Parts: sequence; structure tokens; C-alpha cells
Amino acid sequence: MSPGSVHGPGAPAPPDEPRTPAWRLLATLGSGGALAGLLLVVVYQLTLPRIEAHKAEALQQAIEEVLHDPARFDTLYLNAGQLTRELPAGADPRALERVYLGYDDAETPVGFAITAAEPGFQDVIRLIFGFDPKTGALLGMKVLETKETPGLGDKIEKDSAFVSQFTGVAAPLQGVKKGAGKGKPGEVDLITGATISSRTVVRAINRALERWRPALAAYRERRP
Amino acid sequence: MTTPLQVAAAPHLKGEMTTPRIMWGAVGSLVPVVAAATWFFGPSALLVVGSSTLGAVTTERLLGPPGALGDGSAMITGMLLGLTLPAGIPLWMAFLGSVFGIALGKVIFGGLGFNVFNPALLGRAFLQASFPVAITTWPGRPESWAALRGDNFAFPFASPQPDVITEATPLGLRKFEGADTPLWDLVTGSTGGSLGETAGIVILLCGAYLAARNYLNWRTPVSLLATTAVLSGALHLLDAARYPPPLFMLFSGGLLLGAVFMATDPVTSPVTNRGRWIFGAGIAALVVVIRVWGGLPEGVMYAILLMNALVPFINRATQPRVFGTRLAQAAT
Amino acid sequence: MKKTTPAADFARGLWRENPVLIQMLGLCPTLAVTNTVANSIAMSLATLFVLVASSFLVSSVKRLVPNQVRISTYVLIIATFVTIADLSLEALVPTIHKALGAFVPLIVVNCIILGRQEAFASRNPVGRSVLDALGMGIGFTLTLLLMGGIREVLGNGSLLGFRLFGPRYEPWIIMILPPGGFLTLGFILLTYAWWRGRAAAAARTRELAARTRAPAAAAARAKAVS
Amino acid sequence: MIGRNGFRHGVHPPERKELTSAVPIRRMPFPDEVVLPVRQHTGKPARIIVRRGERVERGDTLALADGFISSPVHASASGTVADIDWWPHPDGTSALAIRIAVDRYSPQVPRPRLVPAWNGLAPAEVVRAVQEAGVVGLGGAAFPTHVKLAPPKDQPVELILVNGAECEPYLTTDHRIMVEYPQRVHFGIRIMMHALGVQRAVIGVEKNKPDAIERLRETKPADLDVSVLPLRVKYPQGAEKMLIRSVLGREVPSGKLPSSVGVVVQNAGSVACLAEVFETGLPLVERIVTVTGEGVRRPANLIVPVGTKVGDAIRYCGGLTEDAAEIVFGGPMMGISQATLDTPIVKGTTGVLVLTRAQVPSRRVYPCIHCGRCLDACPVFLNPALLGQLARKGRYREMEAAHLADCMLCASCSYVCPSNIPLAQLFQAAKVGLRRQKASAA
Amino acid sequence: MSELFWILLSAMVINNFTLTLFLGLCPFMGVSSRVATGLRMGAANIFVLVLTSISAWVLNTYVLADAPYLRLISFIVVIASLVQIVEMTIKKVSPTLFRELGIYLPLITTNCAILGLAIFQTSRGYGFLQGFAFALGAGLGLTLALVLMASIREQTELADVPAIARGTALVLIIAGSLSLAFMGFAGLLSAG
Repeated sequence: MSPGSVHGPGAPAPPDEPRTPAWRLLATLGSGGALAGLLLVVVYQLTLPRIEAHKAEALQQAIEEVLHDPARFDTLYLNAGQLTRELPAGADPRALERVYLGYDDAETPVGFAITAAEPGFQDVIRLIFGFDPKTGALLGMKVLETKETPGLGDKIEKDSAFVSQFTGVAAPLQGVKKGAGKGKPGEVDLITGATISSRTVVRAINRALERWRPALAAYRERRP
Repeated sequence: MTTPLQVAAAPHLKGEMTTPRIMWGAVGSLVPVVAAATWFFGPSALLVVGSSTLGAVTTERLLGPPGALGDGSAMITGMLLGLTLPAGIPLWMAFLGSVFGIALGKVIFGGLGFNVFNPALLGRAFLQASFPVAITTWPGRPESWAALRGDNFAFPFASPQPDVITEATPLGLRKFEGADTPLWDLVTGSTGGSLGETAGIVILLCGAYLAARNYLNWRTPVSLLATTAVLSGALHLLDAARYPPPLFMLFSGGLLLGAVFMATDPVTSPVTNRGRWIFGAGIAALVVVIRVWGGLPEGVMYAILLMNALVPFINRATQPRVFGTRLAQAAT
Repeated sequence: MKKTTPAADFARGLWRENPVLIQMLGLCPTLAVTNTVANSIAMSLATLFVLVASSFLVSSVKRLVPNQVRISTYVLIIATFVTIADLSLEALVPTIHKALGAFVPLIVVNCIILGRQEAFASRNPVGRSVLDALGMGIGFTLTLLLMGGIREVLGNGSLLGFRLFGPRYEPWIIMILPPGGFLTLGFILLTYAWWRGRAAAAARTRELAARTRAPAAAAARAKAVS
Repeated sequence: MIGRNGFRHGVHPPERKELTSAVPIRRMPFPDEVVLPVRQHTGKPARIIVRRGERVERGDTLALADGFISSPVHASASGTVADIDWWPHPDGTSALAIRIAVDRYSPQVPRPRLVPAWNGLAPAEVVRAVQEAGVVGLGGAAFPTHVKLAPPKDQPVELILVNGAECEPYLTTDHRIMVEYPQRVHFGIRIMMHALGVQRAVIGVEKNKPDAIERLRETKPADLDVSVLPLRVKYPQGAEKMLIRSVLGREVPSGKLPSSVGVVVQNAGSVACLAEVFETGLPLVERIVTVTGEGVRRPANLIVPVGTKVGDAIRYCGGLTEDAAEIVFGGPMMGISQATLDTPIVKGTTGVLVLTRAQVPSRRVYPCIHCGRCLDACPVFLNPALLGQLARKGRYREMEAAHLADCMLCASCSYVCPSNIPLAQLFQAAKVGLRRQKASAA
Repeated sequence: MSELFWILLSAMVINNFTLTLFLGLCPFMGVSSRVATGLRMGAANIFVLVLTSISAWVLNTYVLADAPYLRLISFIVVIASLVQIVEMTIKKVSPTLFRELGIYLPLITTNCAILGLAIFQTSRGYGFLQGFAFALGAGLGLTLALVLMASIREQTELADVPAIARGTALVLIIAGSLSLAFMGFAGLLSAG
């Protein structure tokens, strides 16, 4: 905005104007604010179901993708180092970290879906991956959010050859240059030309697993 | 009295050095570098450098001020840009890079002398941002010297065919695979890399020649190389396994080419000598930071461009102290 | 203010006072979200909606609002409509909403909108204000489409997602990166200045020609008279 | 080089002094006409007191000093005032001048003493005598000598610095004077010491004049505290501030005169001239000038009457060569090229330099490439590159802030500029422009 | 600690607010013709950005948890009043500082970098310290871009820029080049 084209909110009124009583100013702003608030509440209520549905759908899609279509999944909250199925009393659900536990048709747990984030080449890469504590192997990986270079770094999301490697690979992962692997478990071929981005994915998963491992282990033990 | 008297302003004597001579001197000393590149990479090198030079010269001719070709600066831009590219890059990309560098990096500022960024590097940065894969694909050695590398003749605006064998640069090897290249290979140039990255010795000799003839100001490259050596040496002493030794830093990547031919571009480097020391050191520090902690294996191009942007600032900060002013200040 | 026709109110924003190209307003969305045509459309429609709705409302209530709290009220009105646009986009087209990210709420500080309220809607009748807002909004839209078009075609080889040049086209990725935004707008402005320069030169030539002809004609007339 | 015997920066143009450095000073016969501009010195022009047709003898006062910072003009030859009119002036403009048709058969013998004998004069009387004799600095700027001999009371002078650097290429006037008349130099120093009440003097001579250094040392009177200091050969060693820096290791503060560091600088030729005036009793009516350059057939050092037209001097030196192209008054670095052979040699003319066509090629100007060579050349540490760019855009005020006033137009920057940018010329124009801006603002 | 450092560095150079996210373009185009002005504008921005970050955190944590639809309105109102209060305070406390910064403060209200910061901070779920680092980095990045642009523009004033490029077009091309050069910082600290 060019300076001076608009007076600041507190710019003094031109002297030739009649003085407006303060109550009128407050009343105008107050009633305007109230009307705006009212309008927004209405719109919010109208759009909320669809927005929530979109979000839930996106989450469900991601979980289904990394846990390979589980029959259903539970949300587990991390509270004081423990994973709990129920929201602890009085806790703010937004403040708690969580993982998702998927079950197959026979109600057997198939694995956890865990989100992770690490700074990549351009900005933070956020992803979700499925992990089966029984085998110690990954079930799948899906990038949720990335601003990596189009055509290069965004291959972590779009290159199916890269993404499919995260199914069945043993943790912790080890990123290797394409074709330079020695056949060890846990090896993931990095993307040529997008080494940093693909390595960030590997690192994000490894770090998340490291962080979650005690809680996941503890949770398994308590189950019959 | 046969001739009418000429009237001219003082001085009536002139030093020998002229701007075209400086520029053409640089062009001349780039010839051995191009020759070395051709020796290492075969005729592809000549094609790539030729294409980028053609792009630069054509653009300068069409858009630049009349007669600007005579000063030789467009020629330098084209050759330098070519030398920063891999041998197998499609020729149309090399051409496009020069067009961009000259048009938006030089002509738009008013031509020679007014540009803020090194046009060759701006062209290179444009290519790197546009075609990150093609510009970091270093094709492997073909059977015979005369065979072309990569896909020089890709149709304009079309992608190159994926090359079967590729090489990695020493810096890439180190950054992404933790593999070291023997120093001897670096010095002799038997490594992968862009055209002007492997001829370290030739570049040093050409630089020494230019400095001896007073075509370039030696302070920038000396400051740049010394700071790189000191910084990387200190890091190397701290953790020899993690940080590469100074000689590796000096001889790998485009550091020498940048130090001798790009950081010394008078137009885009500081005008004061103190400024040149700072400029060189700043480039070196950025190179070390980008190479060691950055996401890219090589940072010379970005380091020089970033320092180019700082040049007006450095100039302002290193204004010479005018004769007789320190005393005046002391007196008051 | 000079009396203008409704057509002029509408047309002003399209070209002669184009908010982006001439007034250099609203650069942030113009550069930030134009890496695809789809994003450009979504952004410009949202802006158009906010602009028209705010202009309508501001123009309608202008007599009720004391001058001292004028700007605050406008901001309140704009922010309300932006929130509505934001929520609606999120509900209707979640993918595009995600792509636009924070730039939808940032419509609030798009100087075009507040600028039109202050410069036009607060002083003119409702109908003309809406026309003006429509013109400005469409001018903004056109610019964004131009930007988005250039950037998507060069940067991705596609238009609205459809590949234009076949699979062998090598995209200029820079065009969909931030530097590409600056460079594209810069290039558009260069082209515009070049075109205007040529037009001005042509006009000068015509004028000169007319001026040199006129005295000759006058002289001829004078001769004929005498 | 820091410390004694040098200053920082500067340039090394080819010296070319060998053309005349070994040629003894010779007296040129009187020409048919001499032209004496009323403005031959720094300060107010002299006031004319003769009329057309009047007869004048050599040494007669033609125009009186108009104020303290002014200097009179004397007839340099006996003859008749032929005309008083505008005439080409060596500075490139035209100026009011008195033309004297020289008596062909006049013996030109000086009449009895016009300048009082020096012995027994009080310092103030010396100053007056020097002014009345029309003595000015002969090194180029022609600053009235008597003004230098009467410095402000609050800045006591401790040292007389005799400038024998002669750093301009080609010129050998001072060189020959120091070789041929070293006693005069010493005598001049004695007079200055008396007038100023100073005990000590230093003569600075560039090392490329070893014979001058030797002769000055040989002839030094035992009772004078004078030392001869060899200086590095570098342009502009002869600039006052550079010379003081070289000899004393001190910088004259920006915007101040040498007297602020207790020094009076006088060029060697002027010192000798001072002595000569008191020796002969004749006012300043002739000077020694180097006529040189590849465009002159027989380069020489000549004694010429002040006001001799340059064409006459050149003709005496065998005339111009076929390829002569430019005639410069002064040295090649700061001299001014002349449009006509009728320009008179005045008191401040140190040399007449004729350059050939090959030496003055047409110079194509290229854009500034910020190579910084001018910064390395500027002896007063300015940033000529920046100043030049500001000058091109007419931003004089900013140039003033960047110390334009400290530029002494030595043209070292222009000399080294690879892009042939006429920096010194731009700065001179800027100085004029700035003065004008200020005048119109005031 | 390293996370905070990365947030700061990211907002400053890797994802520079102005050169990569296009926030704060108005001052970037308008107030970047003199280095001294640019520096002052930058300083004013850093100050307001940090204050905004703190107030956005307070709002998000204590006020807006249940009414996210009021976020935008609250932010814009709070920022406007904040700037107003700061302006008055500075005027009272230090008239010198007010002369230096005062005229830039009202301009900041309509600067999208400020609102952008609040929105980004919210959508990324930054806590107090993270928000602080983010605001500081963003402010430093803005200042850096502003000052670089100003010093380059001062230099191009001496250049023979072709008529068609004078003004905004040249500034945009320079900004594009700067943005291109800043790409060199990509991946910083994430390579390990």
C-alpha cells in the first residue's frame, strides 16, 4: 500500500469534520463486530461438518494407505509416556501427541500409523508411516505435506518406486545411493538428484520410531 | 603547419591498459581452460561452450548497446557459463542460460559496468533452478574421445534422453555417499564434474598470468582461496572424519574457476582493495557453509551471487579514508 | 470526483487502472499463488468475492459509519468476508485450499480491497461501487490468469493440468518456484513498458507529422487567398 | 611506500625527460610582439595603467596589483603598446591582454634597479618588494609569492620546503635551474627565510635528477640549514600535499593549506626567480620554459620574455614536425591543450609540449567496470569511480559529500582508467557546476 | 535448540519471508530505495513481528481455542491496536526513536508479513519459543532483503538502465535474482 493513501486507524480526523461522540464510535464498532461475529458463527457452523469430514477423510485415507486398508483404527494418545485409548480426563485433545492403531477383520492389530516431520531441502516435510512392532518392519509411507522442488524433491511423494520401498522394509532404515545397496535389511534407495529430500524421509521415520519405540513397546505389553 | 591543432582535456598521456584489453585478455586465458576441458571431455565440451558463447554474443548484439560486442565481455560470460555446465547438457539449455544471463543479468541494468550480478553465474543459477536434473547429470566416459557425451543434440525444449552411465562429482560423492576422491585425481582432473571443474592447474596458471599482467586484481582470489583453506582446515582439525581437508576443498568443484574468473569480475566485485579482501573471504565462508551444512554439494555459484548482492554494501563500508581527514578528526 | 459512466466504472480496473500492472497493488498473491492456473483462479475468485461484497456493504452503510472508525470498520467487514471465503474454500475445494494455504486469509491485507473501499466505495452509490469492484476484481483476475498461465505453461508444460507439449517437454521448473514469480511479473512489466513506449513513439510521430503538415497547409491556404 | 620519501598511490607515466634534461638553458631572441594578459596569477586580475600607443621600457609596470592577493604585470620588452584587447589565454579562455610591439633595435638593457636591494630590508618590506616585482609561483598555479611570505599569524611557519620534484613528464625547467643556478636557489631560500623568520629548509628532488641533487649539495652555503632530500619518482610527487607527506610524513588536513602544518612550499624555479629579481633588480619579466615533445624538431630549455607567443618559441626550436597534433601548456598530466599558436607563454607556463598524432589517439570511452585502478592511483584517496558516476548523473552535492573538494585534478585517475573515462575533466566540470549551484542557491 | 535455530534460519534465508514467501512486498517495493530507510523499516518490522508473535500465541492459547473462526478478525484487530499502542508508547518514551521509526509503524499494519507471521505460526502449531524464533528470523530476513535491495537500488541509480526497465520492472528482476541466489541456502542444516 502506498504510504498516505489510507489513514492509519488512529489518524486524526480532519479538523473541519463535526466531532462524533465517543459512544457512537464504540457503538458502530461494537455492533459491527457483533454482526460480523454472528455472521461468522453461522458460516462456521454451516461449513464445519464438511471441513471436518474432509479432514477425517484425508486422515483416514492416509492411514488406510500406510496400514493397507485396515478394517478400522483407533486413535491412541500419548499421556505421561503412556499410550491411552481414551482421552485423559480434562486433557486438551489438541495438545496431545497421538498415533493410530489399525486392526484387521479379525480384530488383530496390524500396526501403528505414526506421523513424523523433519526439515527437508526447502521446508518441513510431514509424513505418516505404518509400523508393525511385531516384525519391526514398515508397512508403508505417505507424504502429507512438502514444499520440495517440483520435479525433483517432490519425487518423495510422486515417485512410486521410491514410495513402495517403504513397504516391508526393516527399521531402522538406511538410505543408500541407488544401486549401491549391499542387500542389508533396512536399505532404502535414495532418489538420484533429490538425495537430501529422500534422506529426510528416512531420517524422519528413524527419529520418530526412536522416539515412539518405548511407548509402543509398553503399550503392547499391557495388552493381553 | 599541416595539421589543425587538437584540443583535448588533460591528461594528454594515457596508461596502456584498456577495458577491451582486460576483457579480451580474460577471453584469451579462458582458451587454455576450454582446451583442457576438451581434452578431458571430448568434443562435447567445445559444443557446449560454443553454444553458450553464441547465446551470449547473440543476445548482447540484439539487446545490448550498439557496439557492445567489441569490449569482449559478452564473450567471457558465454565461455564462463559453458565451463560451469556438464558435458552432456543439451545445447539448447546452454544457449538459453546465456540468453537469460545477458538479457536479465546485464542488458537490463544498462549493459557492461552496471550489472549487479555476474551474468554467467546468473545464467547458471537460472539453469540450475529450471533444469536441476540435466545440470547435475555428469555423463560417464564414452569409448572414444571423439564420441559425444550425453545428449547435446536434444531437440530444443525437449528433455535429454536419460544417459546410461553417469559419473558423480567429488563433492557429490563426499556429500551423498561419504566417499573420498584421491587428491591426485583431483589435481590431474580425472574426476567427473562440469567442464571447468577439472582443469585446476590450468586455471591456476591462467590466473597467475592474468594477475602478473595486471589484468585482474589478485586480492580477491588470494583472499578467497586462503579463507577457504583456513576455514576448512580448522573444521578438518576439529573432526577429520566429518569435514574434508583443505586441499580437497580447494581442488574440488568450481572453486578455482570461480576464484580466478568469476569472483574477479571487476564489475560485480567491490571497487576497493579492502572490499576485495572481504568479498573473497565472504565467498569462501559461504562456500564452506553451503558445502558442509547445506543441501547442495557445491556452493560456489550461490556464494558468489550472494556476495555480488552485498557488493554495494561492501563498497560503502570500505570507502577509502580521504587524505588528511584522519588528522582533521583527531583535531576536532 | 468527475462524473463517470457505469461502463467507465467497470472498465477502469480492467486495464487503465489495473490494480496489479498499473497500481502495483496486491503483489503478494500475484506472485505467491500463481504457479498454476487453478490456484490463480481460486485466489482471484476469492478476492473478487471479498472485493465485491465489501464494496457493496461499505457503500451501503457508508452514512452510518463515523469517519474516525471508518478504516477499522472496513477492515472488520473485509476480514469477515475473507473468513467466509476461507471457510467456504476449505469446505468446497480442500485441495486448492491447501495449496493456497495462508494466502487466503492474507486477502485481508491485500491493498486492492482496502484501497477501493477508501478510494471509491465509501464515496459512491452502491451500484457504481459494485461495478468498480467488479472491474478491479476482474482486472486482478486477468492479471493472475496471465501470470498463472505463463508460469504453468513454461514451468510444467501444462495448462489447467492438461499437458500441452507432449511428454518430451522439459519443464522450466524455475517458473513455478519463487524466483519465477518475480521474473514473470518483471517480464510482463517490461513487455508492457516496451509496448507503451512504442505506442508513445508512434503517437509522437503522428503528432509531428500532423504539425509539420499543418503549417504547410496553412501556408498553401494563405497563398490561395492572396 | 609509507613514511619518508614517499606518499601512497600515484602513477608512473613514462618520464620522457631525456629530450631536454641535458640541454642547457638558452636565451631566445626577442620576438616581434609580446602579449601580456592581466591575469597571469591566482587572484584578482591586475589593473591596467597604460594606454594604447604608449611607449614602455622593459620592466615598466603595465598593470597594478588589485589588492593583496593580486600581482602586477610588467613590460617584458621595450616597445609600444599596440593594443589592449581580448586575446587567447593559456587556460583555454580569452582574457584581457596588453600587446606590445617590440622595438626591433632596442638593446633591451635593464635600466637601473627597479627592485630594491635585499640587504637591510625588513621582512614586511621584502614582501612588498616581492609583490611589486610581480613574482608569482612559476610551477603552474602562479600563486603570488608575496602572499606565501606573509602567512597568517596564528599558523607559525617552521620549515620552507622547496619543491624540486618536477614530477610531470617531459618538463625539465626546474631540473635545469637546479643544475645551472643552484646558488640562486640557495639565495632564494635565504630571502624566504629572512621574510618568514624561519631557520630551516628542505629541498625535495626526485631521484631521477641526480645531477641536480649533487649540484645543490655542492653549492650549499655553510651558514644555511638546508638539506637536499631525494624523493621517489612518482607522479604527483610535486603536489604540495604529496611533497609534505613525502618529506615530513604528515598529512595536511583536508581543506587546509600547508601552513596549517607549519610549512611553506615553493617551487624551485620560483625560489630561483625570487633570487634573480633581487639580484638583477628587474621585476619578473622573463621565465625559463621547456619546449619539448616529439612534435618539436629541436627540444630546448629557453629563457623567454613573458608574453612570448608559443608559435615564436616553437619556431625558434626548429618548428613543428609533420605529425605534430597537439600543443600543451604545462606537462602532459595537467597541462592545457591550446587551440592556437598565438597563445602567449605566461608566468605560470612551465613548458610547451608538442605531441604527435600517434600519441593522441582518439579515445573511445567504455563504461566504468569498477576495476578500482583509479582508487589505487588517487593520491588523496578519493573514490574516483564513484565520483565519476555521480558526475555523469550531475549529482554534485553527493560528490561534495564524497570530498570532491579534495581532488586536485592531478588526473592520475584519468591516466590509469582503462575505460578512458575523462575523470579529471568530469571533476573539474563538477567543481564548476557545484560552485554555480551554490551561487544560485545563495 | 537446534530446532529453534533451524526455524530462525529457515524464516531468514531458506524460506525468506520476502524473497520466497512474497510477504512484506509493499515495503520491499516502496521503502527500499535508501539503505538507511530500509534499515529503519526493518528494525520497526522486527519489533512488531516479535510482538505479533507473542500476542498471536496468547490469543491462540487462551482466547481462540474454541472460536477459530474469529482468528482472522482478532489477529487483524490486535495487530492494528498493537501498532497503535507501540506508536504512542515510543512517542512518549523516546521522541528520537519515534522520529526514526514512527512514520513506518502505521505502514506496518497493512504489511502482509505481520499477519502472515501470525497465520503461519498458527498453522504450523508453533509454541512460544518457536514463535519467537520464527518472528525473529522473519524480521531479520525481511530486513536483510530490504537492505540488500536498497543498496542495489542505490547503485542502479547510477546506471544507464534502459527506459523500459526503470522502476518496478527492474526491482522485480533484481528481486528474482536475489531469490535465485537465496536458493543456495536450501537444505541448510538438513543435510546430515
